[in-house]
Amino acid sequence: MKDINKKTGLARAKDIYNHRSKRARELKAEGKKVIGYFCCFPPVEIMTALDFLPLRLLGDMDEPITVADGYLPTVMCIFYRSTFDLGMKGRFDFIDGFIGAHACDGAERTSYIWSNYIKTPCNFFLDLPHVDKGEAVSYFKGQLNYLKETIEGLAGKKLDIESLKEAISLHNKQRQLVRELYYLRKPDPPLINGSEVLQVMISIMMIPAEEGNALIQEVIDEVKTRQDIPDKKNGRLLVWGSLIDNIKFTDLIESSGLNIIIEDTATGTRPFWHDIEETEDPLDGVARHYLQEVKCPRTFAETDTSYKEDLENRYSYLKDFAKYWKVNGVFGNIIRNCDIHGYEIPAVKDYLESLGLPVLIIEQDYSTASLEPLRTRFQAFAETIG
Amino acid sequence: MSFIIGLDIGSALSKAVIMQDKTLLSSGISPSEGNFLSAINSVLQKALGKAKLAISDIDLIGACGLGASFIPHSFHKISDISCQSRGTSYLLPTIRTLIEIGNQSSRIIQVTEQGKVADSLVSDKCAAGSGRILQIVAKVLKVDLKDMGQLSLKSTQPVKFTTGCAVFLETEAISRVAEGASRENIIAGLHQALTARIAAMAHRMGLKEDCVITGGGAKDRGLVKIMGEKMGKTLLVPDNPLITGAIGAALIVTEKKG
Amino acid sequence: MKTENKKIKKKSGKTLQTAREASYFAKKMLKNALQAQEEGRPIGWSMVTWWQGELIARAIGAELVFPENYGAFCAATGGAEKHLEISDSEGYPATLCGYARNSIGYAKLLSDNNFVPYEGAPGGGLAKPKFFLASGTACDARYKWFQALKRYFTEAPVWTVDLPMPGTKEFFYKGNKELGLKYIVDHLKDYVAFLENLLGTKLDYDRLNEIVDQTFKTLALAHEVDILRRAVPSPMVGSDFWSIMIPHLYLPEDPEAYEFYKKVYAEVKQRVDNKIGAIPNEKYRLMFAELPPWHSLGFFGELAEKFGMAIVIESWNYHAILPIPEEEFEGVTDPLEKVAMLTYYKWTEYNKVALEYNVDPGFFMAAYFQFAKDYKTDGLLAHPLMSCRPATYTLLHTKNTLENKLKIPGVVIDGDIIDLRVFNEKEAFSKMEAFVETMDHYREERKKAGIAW
Amino acid sequence: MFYAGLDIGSTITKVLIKNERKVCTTVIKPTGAEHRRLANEIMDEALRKLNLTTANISYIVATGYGRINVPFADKQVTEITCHMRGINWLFPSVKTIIDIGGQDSKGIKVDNGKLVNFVMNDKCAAGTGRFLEVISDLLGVKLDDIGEISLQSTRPTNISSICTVFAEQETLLQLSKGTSIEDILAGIHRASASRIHSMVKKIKIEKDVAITGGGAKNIGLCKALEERVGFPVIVPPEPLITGALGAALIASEETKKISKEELIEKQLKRRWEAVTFFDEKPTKG
Ligand SMILES: Nc1ncnc2c1ncn2[C@@H]1O[C@H](COP(=O)(O)OP(=O)(O)O)[C@@H](O)[C@H]1O
Ligand SMILES: Nc1ncnc2c1ncn2[C@@H]1O[C@H](COP(=O)(O)OP(=O)(O)O)[C@@H](O)[C@H]1O
Ligand code: SF4
Ligand code: SF4
Ligand code: SF4
Repeated sequence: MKDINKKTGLARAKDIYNHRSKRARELKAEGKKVIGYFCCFPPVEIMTALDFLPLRLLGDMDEPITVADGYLPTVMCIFYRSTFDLGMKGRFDFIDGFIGAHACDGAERTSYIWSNYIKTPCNFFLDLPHVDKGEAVSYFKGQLNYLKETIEGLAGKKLDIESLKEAISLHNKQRQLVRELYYLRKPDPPLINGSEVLQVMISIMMIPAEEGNALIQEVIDEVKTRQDIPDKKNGRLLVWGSLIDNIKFTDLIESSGLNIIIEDTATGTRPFWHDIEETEDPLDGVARHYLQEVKCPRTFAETDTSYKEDLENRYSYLKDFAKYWKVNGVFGNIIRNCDIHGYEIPAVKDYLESLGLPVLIIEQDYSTASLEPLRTRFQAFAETIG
Repeated sequence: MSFIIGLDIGSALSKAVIMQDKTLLSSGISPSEGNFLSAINSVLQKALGKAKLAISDIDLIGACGLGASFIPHSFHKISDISCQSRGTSYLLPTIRTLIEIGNQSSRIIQVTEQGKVADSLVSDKCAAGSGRILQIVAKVLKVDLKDMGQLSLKSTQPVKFTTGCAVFLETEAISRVAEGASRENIIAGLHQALTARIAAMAHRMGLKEDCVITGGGAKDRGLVKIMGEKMGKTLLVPDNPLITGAIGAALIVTEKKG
Repeated sequence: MKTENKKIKKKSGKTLQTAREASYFAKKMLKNALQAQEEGRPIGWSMVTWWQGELIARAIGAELVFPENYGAFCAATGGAEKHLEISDSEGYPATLCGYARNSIGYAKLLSDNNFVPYEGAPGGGLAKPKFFLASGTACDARYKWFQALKRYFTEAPVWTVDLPMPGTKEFFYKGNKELGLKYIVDHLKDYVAFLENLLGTKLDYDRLNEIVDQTFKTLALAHEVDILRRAVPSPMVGSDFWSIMIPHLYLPEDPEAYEFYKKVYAEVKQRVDNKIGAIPNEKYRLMFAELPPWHSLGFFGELAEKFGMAIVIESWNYHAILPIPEEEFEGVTDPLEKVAMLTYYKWTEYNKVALEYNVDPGFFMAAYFQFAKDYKTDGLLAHPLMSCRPATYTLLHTKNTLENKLKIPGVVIDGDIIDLRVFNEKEAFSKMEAFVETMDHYREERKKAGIAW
Repeated sequence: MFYAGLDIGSTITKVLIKNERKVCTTVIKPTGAEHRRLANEIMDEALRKLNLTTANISYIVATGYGRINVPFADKQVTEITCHMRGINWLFPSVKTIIDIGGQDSKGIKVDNGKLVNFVMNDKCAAGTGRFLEVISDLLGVKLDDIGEISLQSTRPTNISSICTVFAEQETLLQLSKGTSIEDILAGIHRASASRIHSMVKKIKIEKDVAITGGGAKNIGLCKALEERVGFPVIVPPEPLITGALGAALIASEETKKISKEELIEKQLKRRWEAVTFFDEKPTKG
């Protein structure tokens, strides 16, 4: 019997993925405080700099939603209904602080309802403008200041500029490592499959940044030299849309004749693709990064150009992804009732299809119980692009 | 001392009670079988016969249910939800949540101390969460409806159904039989599938104790047990869970007109 | 004549003469736009931005139409179904906002038909936009939807006016209100530049000042009507309100709107003074939560008739803003600043109530706590919408909390603004019938708990 | 060289064997609860008809609901692709395919012989073949006849329930009211067609349109759909086998892609066993 703690790389990521709050609870027992947060917008840098463990709050596709149904209507984003359900069931009862965020309506309203029913010693609602102009950045920076003040209270100390700068470079390092990990998927077949990457991505949102960085490095080293690489499949898939946080889903996709190569989602590239610029007042860089560089369609990019140019402006990064990673198909993943991505479907399709990339859109129910019927759809798609 | 009739003319079963001064004198049940008129007559006869009364002795009729409009006497129509809650609370005054599993739909009703409705939720338009499935599967398995509960309790490894649709459940049950799954396990699997549907509704509404289960589904002990386990609550069952609606109809009409 | 009147009443549930006249304003908007198109004046498709974007656009000479309002119009006249189907076949999820799907379908038809409204389009159709005025407030659909419409009007720019939406507690952080107002003003300056650039004219600030002043005047009067409605029995009902809200929500700067509210005020006041109820036999006073089923408004008329239920007040966001204290305006001369205050104060006006009752959010929710008191209500009729998530998210939460904190029970009637299939009138009636008992029960509870009404 | 397509549907199992030039034989048998796992016997029957053995078949493609675990198939392909290929071979002009199977219905878009889009309903029995089976059972009319009978209707009833179970009860009520079977069936077909149409519309219905799958054997349903679509639709002479045909077409293509040695190795690996349907093994009774 191997000691769990001795596991390295992929095996360790798998462990952390399977026992998501284990490390947080351990650290808490050692006196570290944990802050749970919604979506990829509350800056983890500020939390890390104040010695908190930032913990991304996610749902669970394996757990039927029950308690939440008494509080949240079923027309809501199922992902946040699930997250709230877990919260009500005490899955996150160890957190010391809660940071809700105005990412989308689902996240925003759930944040309110969350703080009404799930009490934590400290909570903050982070308002995030919908547009990315200069004045919006200034306003957002102001909100970040309030966030900082609030959790300074919980920390019992002030944030000093130097530790914020350190935290920023620590997390920038993480971003760079994530990108390196993604580059390992360039060969055909990729050196690492979608489920493995997902396990790593989820893991680093559950543990301190230094530990996360070490974990990714281990994985990179392991994968570079390993023999048992994934099989070659028909399709090299770009995943776009609502987040995926369960490997049963990626397993299903990858066992239907497709390799997942890159994910433009909130648990994929979005929070990691650009580094935070190191500015004189570090909060300037932080504010700009989250408002302008996290490429989620929840942020409205102002446009007074033609439709075509607009698509080019907003989605040319997908073209770059597709080219660099040589993908030949796109899966648009829509968690049912996700408006942010739902309104984009025809536009994204227009754009990608104009590049010659076939697109499969599926609206799914964020539940592993309803995954199997999707198999035929993925297989048919693999047959189309193969 | 007036005699009151309460009727609940459901899509599967017609139920009648006769009450006098808030005491239950007699009751009767007949299958509706798509012919409401003859079901109403038959069920009236049963109840009147037991109480040794004639229809001319009756002062008031209160009725609910899908087929109430077929009643050939003058009567007062009352909403199903109110009847269920009043009738059930008459039998079991401590209840606060009522789960009714009828033939066409299931309902969750929150009941006040006075037996009035505080809130309700109905499964609608889809038979996936209704008692009808029990009948369908009983037929497939050639089992008497009455024995379903007993059989379910003996299951060791309930079958996992891959669908919620009542129609596909039937097909799947047939295949499972062919594959050699036992009746016990199929029935228990069915009960779990049904429970999952209803539990989702129940959670939307919230379960306040005491909880009671009524309607045809409540006759099925296996279903009641699995549901109780799944919802983590003790579910009470009235002695005769089918006639709660009819009792309610009689009580409400008495208050309103008596 | 008499029978005809009765027919109208059954269909709409309106009780005020002025409410029947209000449809003039809806038609006026559509007509103005079509006329503007003929004259070659710029037309914008606009969201309700709570006056933030509209007033400025109008001051610079643009004509605005409201696809949201058009959605309700199409639903009420039976023309929406066709549009919804087209939206589906364009690949938009059927779970999106019904108004959005309606206008997407219409947009597709319009662009296929060389931007001439098709034969028989409801209300003559919406004219082709020169630009879109989207909003970041309250609802993601309000900017994602217009962004999507660009597919059909490929050259028309989309502008999103944004509004800070801090949490209730955060709103009261020192300096946050000022920060928010500064953001809006700076953002509006950008918006003005955008419009000036697009339309090739300069904004006339004096004109804007006039428009803003007129708007405040109209809104203040509309608020006076809201105050009159506190009377028992209720002098007007929801069905009236959904008609009379059109001028203040969409055309507050139009002097005709002001004149109109004078008439409304007089009519309502006359009823209050003479203790005339809008419905014959008022027994229960209900608050209505969020948008009504436009296609089945007659439902409320029947509720009134059968159970004596009056809808005495409805969702906060359609109502005129509460008066802003004079002193807040001291030293404020820039009309952009006034616009910023108008919208931001509207948005946050119930934050204090939210703190008092310890409920969040302050918008969409807290107002019901104030209404319950002011309007002496017996219950909440919550109408969760199949296709409008923003208005539905907090409904259960609101209902639960009202029950807990104020002993005001709620009933949930599932429905939609556009989609006819989900609203089951029979089921709804039987629920309302049962709800009568519930309200009776809670009246007792309120008495026991010593809650006033 | 012979190629086989095996379509194990939820309701009907179809085998088609063809050579380079033509279809040699087809066998159509109910999948039936007991027969589900016996696809190998249906294969055998087809082979016997042609006096062939498995060794004569170069390549076998399995499709349909039960394709997942066919031990003797060389490849599994979804029924979506197979129906598309089959129809495309028969009617190259078709752009939209409506497939009405036993437990699901689908809309498939084709462009130049390529699958471009599809939608499917497999969650609810409304708008599937099963719905019509249930009703024909209830009315005591043979499934083969319901189409023709419904065409006799003069005043189709309105069936308002979407749910199969409720529609069944509505039918009973209509019967007791004395409504004729013709009118009821016409109403049922309309209700089905409306349901199927509103799903397929999501992928834009473009000319030409073909209806296939078992549901296409029902002339009443086809007519009702045609009415909805608004222009004439194509129905293949034997709509049940288009899936198996597509599978056989793919089989012949696949053969060309691989070497003789690989082919032989594949054939050796075929296990002539029963097919399993469910992952989880039910306990034996
Ligand atoms: N032992 C039983 N006796 C009678 N009905 C039962 C029994 N077990 C289950 N049921 C189910 O109860 C349903 C009838 O319930 P009921 O509440 O009378 O419905 P409705 O009022 O719609 O007729 C039938 O669908 C039947 O399947
Ligand atoms: N002769 C017929 N007349 C009318 N319907 C038929 C006929 N034969 C089959 N069907 C219908 O076709 C369905 C089966 O179609 P099929 O395409 O084989 O489905 P699957 O592939 O799922 O088995 C049955 O449910 C039945 O409703
Ligand atoms: S899935 Fe969509 S609606 Fe849900 S949290 Fe993500 S962006 Fe928001
Ligand atoms: S608030 Fe509701 S109705 Fe208005 S745009 Fe948003 S989703 Fe549509
Ligand atoms: S899923 Fe089944 S039970 Fe539900 S509506 Fe459809 S046919 Fe009826």
